[in-house]
Amino acid sequence: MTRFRRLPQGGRIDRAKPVSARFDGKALGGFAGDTLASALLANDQVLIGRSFKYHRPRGLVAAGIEEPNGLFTLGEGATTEPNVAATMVDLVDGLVARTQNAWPSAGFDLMAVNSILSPLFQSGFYYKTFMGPTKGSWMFYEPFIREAAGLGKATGLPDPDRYDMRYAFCDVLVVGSGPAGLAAALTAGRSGARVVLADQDSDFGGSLLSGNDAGHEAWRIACIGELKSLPNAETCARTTVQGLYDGNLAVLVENRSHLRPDARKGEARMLLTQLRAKTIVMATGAIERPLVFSNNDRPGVMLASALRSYTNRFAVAPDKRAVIVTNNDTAYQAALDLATAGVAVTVADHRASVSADILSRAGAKGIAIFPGSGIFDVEGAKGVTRVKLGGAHAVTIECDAVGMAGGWSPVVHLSSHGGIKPKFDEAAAGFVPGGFPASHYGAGAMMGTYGLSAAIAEGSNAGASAASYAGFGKTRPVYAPEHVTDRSYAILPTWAPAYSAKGKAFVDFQSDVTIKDVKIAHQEGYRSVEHLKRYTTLGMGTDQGKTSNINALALMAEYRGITIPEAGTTTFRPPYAPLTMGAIAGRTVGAHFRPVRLSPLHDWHVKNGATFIDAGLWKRAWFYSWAGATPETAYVKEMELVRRGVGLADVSTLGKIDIQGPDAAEFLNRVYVNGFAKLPVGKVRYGVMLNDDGIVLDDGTTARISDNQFYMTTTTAQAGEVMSWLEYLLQCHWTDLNVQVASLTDEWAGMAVSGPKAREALQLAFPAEDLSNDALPYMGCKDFPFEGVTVRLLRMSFSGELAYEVHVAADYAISLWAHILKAAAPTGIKPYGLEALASLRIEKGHVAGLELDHRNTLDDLGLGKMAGKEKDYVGRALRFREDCQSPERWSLVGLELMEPDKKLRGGSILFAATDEIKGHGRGYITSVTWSTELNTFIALGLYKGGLGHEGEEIIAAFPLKNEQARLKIVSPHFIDKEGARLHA
Amino acid sequence: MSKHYSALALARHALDPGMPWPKAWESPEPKSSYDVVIVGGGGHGLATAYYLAKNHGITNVAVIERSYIGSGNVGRNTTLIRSNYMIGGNTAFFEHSLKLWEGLSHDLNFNCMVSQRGQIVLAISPVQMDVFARRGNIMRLNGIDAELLDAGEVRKLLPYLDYSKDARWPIHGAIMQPRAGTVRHDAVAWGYARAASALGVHIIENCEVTGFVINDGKVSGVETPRGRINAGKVGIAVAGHTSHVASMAGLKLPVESHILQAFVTEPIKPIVDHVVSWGAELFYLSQSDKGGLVFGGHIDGFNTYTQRGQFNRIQTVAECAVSLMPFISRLRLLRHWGGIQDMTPDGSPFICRTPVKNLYLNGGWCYQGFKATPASGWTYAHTIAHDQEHELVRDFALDRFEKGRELDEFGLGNWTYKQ
Amino acid sequence: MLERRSALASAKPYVGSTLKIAERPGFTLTQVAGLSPDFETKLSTVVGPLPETVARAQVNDARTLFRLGPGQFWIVGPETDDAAAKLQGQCAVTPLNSSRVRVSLEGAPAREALSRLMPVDLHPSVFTPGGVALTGIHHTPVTVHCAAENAFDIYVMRTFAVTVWEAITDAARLFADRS
Amino acid sequence: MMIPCPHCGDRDVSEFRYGGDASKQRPAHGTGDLKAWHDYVFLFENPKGPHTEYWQHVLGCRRWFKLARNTATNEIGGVVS
Repeated sequence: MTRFRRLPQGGRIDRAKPVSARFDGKALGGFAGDTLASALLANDQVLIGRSFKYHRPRGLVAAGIEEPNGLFTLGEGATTEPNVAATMVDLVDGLVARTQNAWPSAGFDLMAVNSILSPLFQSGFYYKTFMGPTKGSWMFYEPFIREAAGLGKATGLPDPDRYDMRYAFCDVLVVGSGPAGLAAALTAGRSGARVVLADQDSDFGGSLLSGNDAGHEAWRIACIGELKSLPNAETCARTTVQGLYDGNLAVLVENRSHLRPDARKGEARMLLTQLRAKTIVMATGAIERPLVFSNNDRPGVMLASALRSYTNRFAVAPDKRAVIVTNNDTAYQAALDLATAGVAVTVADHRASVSADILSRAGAKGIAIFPGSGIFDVEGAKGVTRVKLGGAHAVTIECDAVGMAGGWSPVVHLSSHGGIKPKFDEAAAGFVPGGFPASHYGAGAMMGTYGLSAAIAEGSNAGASAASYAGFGKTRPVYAPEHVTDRSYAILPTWAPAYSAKGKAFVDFQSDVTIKDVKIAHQEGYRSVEHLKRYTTLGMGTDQGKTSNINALALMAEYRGITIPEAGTTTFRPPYAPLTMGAIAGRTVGAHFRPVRLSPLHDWHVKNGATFIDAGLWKRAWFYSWAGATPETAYVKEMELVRRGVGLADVSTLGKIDIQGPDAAEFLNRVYVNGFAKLPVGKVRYGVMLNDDGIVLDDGTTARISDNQFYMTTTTAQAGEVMSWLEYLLQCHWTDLNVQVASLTDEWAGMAVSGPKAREALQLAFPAEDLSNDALPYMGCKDFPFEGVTVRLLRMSFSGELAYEVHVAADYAISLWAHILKAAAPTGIKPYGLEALASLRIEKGHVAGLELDHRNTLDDLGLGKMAGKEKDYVGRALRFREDCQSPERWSLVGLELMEPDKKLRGGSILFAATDEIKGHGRGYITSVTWSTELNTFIALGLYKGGLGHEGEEIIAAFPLKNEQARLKIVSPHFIDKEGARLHA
Repeated sequence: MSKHYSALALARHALDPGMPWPKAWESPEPKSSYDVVIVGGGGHGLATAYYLAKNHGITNVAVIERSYIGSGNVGRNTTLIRSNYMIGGNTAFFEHSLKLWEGLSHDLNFNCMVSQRGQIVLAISPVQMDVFARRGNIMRLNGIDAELLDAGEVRKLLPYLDYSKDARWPIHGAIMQPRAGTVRHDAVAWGYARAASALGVHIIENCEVTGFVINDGKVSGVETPRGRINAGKVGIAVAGHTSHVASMAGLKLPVESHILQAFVTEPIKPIVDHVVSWGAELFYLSQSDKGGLVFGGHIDGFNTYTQRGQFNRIQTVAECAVSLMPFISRLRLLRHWGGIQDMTPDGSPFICRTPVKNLYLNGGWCYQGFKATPASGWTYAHTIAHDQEHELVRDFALDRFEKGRELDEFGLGNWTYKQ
Repeated sequence: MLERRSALASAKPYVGSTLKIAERPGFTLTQVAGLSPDFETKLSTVVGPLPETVARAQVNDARTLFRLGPGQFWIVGPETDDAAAKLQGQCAVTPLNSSRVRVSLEGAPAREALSRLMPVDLHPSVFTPGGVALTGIHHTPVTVHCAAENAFDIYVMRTFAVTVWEAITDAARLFADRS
Repeated sequence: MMIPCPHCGDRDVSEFRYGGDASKQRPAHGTGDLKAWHDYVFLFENPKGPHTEYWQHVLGCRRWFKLARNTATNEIGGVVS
């Protein structure tokens, strides 16, 4: 039998443009202007899927964003997109859609057995069972529950599409382009304000798109035409305002899927706009509510407004007869329009009487009205066949469709996002915004204003007010089309089924929540709105309860014997509609996920066989191919190079800070634990900073360039933190100090020249400079010109060898680096990477990131003696807290492996030889390396009591690999304790 | 009426649809006096009341909740449970919690859907693998399950991650705790409430504590809009609002209130079978039994009591999700919400006595309140019953900052807003 | 002689018909900051009138001046600029010639491209020639200077130059279908 | 949230670094009083309502400034001198 058919004329479809899509493997025809939903209906696909829990046959309920049932999987392969509401999908050539949650098909679904077992599956059943027989039994049941739950399927394949993001600003954002929104946007636009009008629909007009009045249509066209002609107005279709955030940030998402964008051509599937609006006019309309009655979920039972929309906008109507059930006057607009389209219409009206005006207009169209009646039951397994009425007129009517008109729920989501709770309006029988902040306005149905001319007037006023608030005074109002009579609403709110049989009466179609579930929640004490939602899952579906929340709330109020406002309100959280994750992430994904930081020497490393490693945001040269193909082998060769000859390493990633001013020395003296006031010009000093809490913040070196100028280096990891910290102290607290700081991290490149032949190498590179030990002793520094560029040479050592750092303006780094390698070639100089750099410092006992982990004190790191006794420094007071001074604290030790056949691993836990190997141990290994000097694995670690145990043999346990090894506690300075090499 | 929940009870009710279920918990009028008043009907408060009754025989107890029970963070978190803690004061506590989780549904006769599906924490560098190894070794040494996975093993378990050369950070390996997993969060509040109520505890909703009755440094009751309620002892368990409530007793605490956002996608069929966390940035994701992918990241980073998150944080988290698991790009975010949580300078909580006699503090949970719920209730009940901290929470003391005994599990330093 | 090398030397060039994105090298960048109350007076003696706010650049002959905040400026001059030398000793002078890469965006879609990248109002009536925004692109700090109606100079940190270049060109390519 | 940088104007919160409660008085440099430092570093009023706090415009002029904000509403009161 036929239930729905395409009307021979009318609608906003373009019959000259046929479209062919595929649905469940078969061709699905329609026209441009159709949605997937309207095309399905036009092809008489009334049964379109199965319900979530009971697998009951379902059809479309709505024609818009609120659709609870019509969810499909779109696309194929990697472009698969589950759970898309058919009402929001433009029918375009090549569209592929499939039903979901039914097997083998929506028409014949084996899971429908759930429907028979439904008494078991009442709300919250899973909290009461699946607990036995043993404690872990849930792990047995869970896979079955998981498999049964979920809607569509995701593929697990990477999304091939791209998503774009932009920032935008405007004076007035108007959300929704119905009569109120159009009036608001145009009125605001006429003032010269920058206006953005956004609508989720593919066209502007809102409810006008579902009407059939030529006068209204002319008004709509005129408004849009004028708006589009304004240079200060931007109109965005298919653009959902998904959320409103602090500071009037509106998040708009434009869906361009209908254009079938191709990522390879640089086309984005969606565009997310972060729009900062000075003012916002919400004209978001209202959504019709279903009525709750027995079998109200049969395919073909829809919202009355949806029937009207399909008929007028898409030219798809019930084949012969429709029954409309209502508790208010607005349903008659649908009844009249259906009748006009040639559908026989019967209206069952919950109210005892209907106005004379309606009776006369309906009578003229041959519409039968049964006041004091409602639906008793609906029949038809896979689509409505017959409706039985109850109440004053208990008749049975054969029909193809049922329209439900339970009143309207204003769309108050955006005002709710801002933190203002909606309030219940008795006259509107719905929740309206509980107020607005100064820059927000509401208009039209979202305010409970349902009449056309009233909505336009309210919209125009809101547009004018918004423009004025944004600083644009003069405008001209927009007037309603002539001869508009605002029809009455006259709702008699009915929540519980008034005339219903005992079949399942659904409150939330998508989550399969029936009136009985609400009753059970009440019985069991889950009575607050949030308990009701969470216990029954009501409103938790992809439709976010747009059609169900208010009915459920009202039903609970009725059961509790309290009013709706007493029962509470409902919070709407963003996003307004399901929001594609890719659109939120935008372009900042994959390789663009986070910025990549490159040393000025990076290009050289790439060309010369470096393998890179991530260190925070940096890509650092890890090791070079000259030394080997894997880090395990290469770093040892590179270490040997430095210990025996000379190596060149890129240290440009170190934080570098220029500190100038008459109080620069005093400033450094305060931030470092050790003294800097008396550091001579031309000297470098190692320094450690604490946080206010007395814990080590960072270490580094600072050179005195002149009396009032210092050059600080920080660790790579803490560069940003230290810079901000120095600025904080200077700008917020030590405003009496005359000091300026500037970051030089990007200005200067740094290269370490290390090894016994370092001086020889540098002398070859800079033959004009006197680099003798007398001229440039250990911890000396000097600037000199070289080939027109200033070179800063600092004699200091991370490796423990005779070593220098050569700093130069980053633009010249590669040239200078290449020059050193070439000039010093006779010394055998070669580059070494991060792995060797980090290993050499372990042999020397220098602490680094793994030791400076925000947990350790100066004393823990063996640096307590550095702290000035006579001067004050940041963190001094709290450094002396009781436990910070305890001799039981874990402090820095050197560790030497005693079992040559074993390997040492970072993260091993340390125990005394006699300890039972359990618990938290006495410390752990922070950093490990093979020592080319000692020919064994060595490590740095933290150990309870520290070097007080020097010489003891202890145990390193690595239970994750079932390993244990014997170690000896030694000084962390494995090599050159007396510093002869440094001073050579 | 079936007071006991079971498959059989469910079947009986199915066959006799007229038979009503009893109320899960009773809502009596408050009495004028209780032995113990717990301020806050969240997971921790309800669990405390339950264990006071069950473990210590103290049943003359009221839990007083400002809103509906479970309205705070127990219903706003990302439902993860785990015990991968390596600092001395933390490990045993959180493992005790995990053990209690393992028997909780049975204990409460309420299915909390404790799903031990395993948590996998992905490392992005060899150095991070070492840091993870230290944690895993400590776990093993304390009888807690932990496994190191290499990159190949990770790929077998999580085939949908980005292993391409485009990935900003490669996946070097992971550490896994097989016993970690997820729990149906609301069920925890309801299950504890029902079990506590059955033991005689009064659960009083929609009743805000507006003050404490304190004489000579000793608390003897609380003020509410429904009158004064006398109490032998009073326990605060209002994480998120601890500063506000404690200030009514004259206490100033090392706590700031911050918003942590959480996210859920539309429900899909099973695809993510573990809890997955990432070492690139704080990011964690699991799939709920209902099918939604539930995930979260860092706090927004400035103190606030609004439950509205900032959009830039939402972007950050979405970027993580899509970059780590590129298939998520095509799925859709259904809801995001915020919970207000206590942030402490070292990221660790408080369960302890306070300078006010008979007034106890449970708060400062930072990111870990939910997973701590059973052990928190267990040890807090002990602390209240004995006026002496339970040995598992001896380090969760208020004076630890004064003493220099911070419990900095993640090495983030003393910043509430950077934890 | 040592050779200068741009941080973008090996970046992938952008080829577009309406939008030109290119490095604009050949400048001297000097940061100066005050250490005495008469700093701004002394500075203007050497470099001419100073920009009054952070939001506007001041062009004095071959030099463009930016105000970074109270008592702190950038002087962007030609490669031969001697401002740094002239100011030495009068205030804190920090040469930053290597620390920034200048990327220019030119053409009708330049504003639209930038709107993808920075959270600042770029409307032609708001961000007019001479306008300056200190803001962030791809999480890194940038100074954006509206040099002419549809021409912008972006000063990018050197070590982030490649990643920001890629972010800019990727954004530009992605709305190509609309331009 | 838009933060009003005193130099650059209203900017998105993502351009800023938060610096915490600015109403606390930092003990003078040189003060060795452990309790004063403990209270300054570790204790917070944490009000639900008006709050004065430090922000740094780190993706901008890098200036630190004090801002008045209501923690109950996130409403910005403005820059505090």
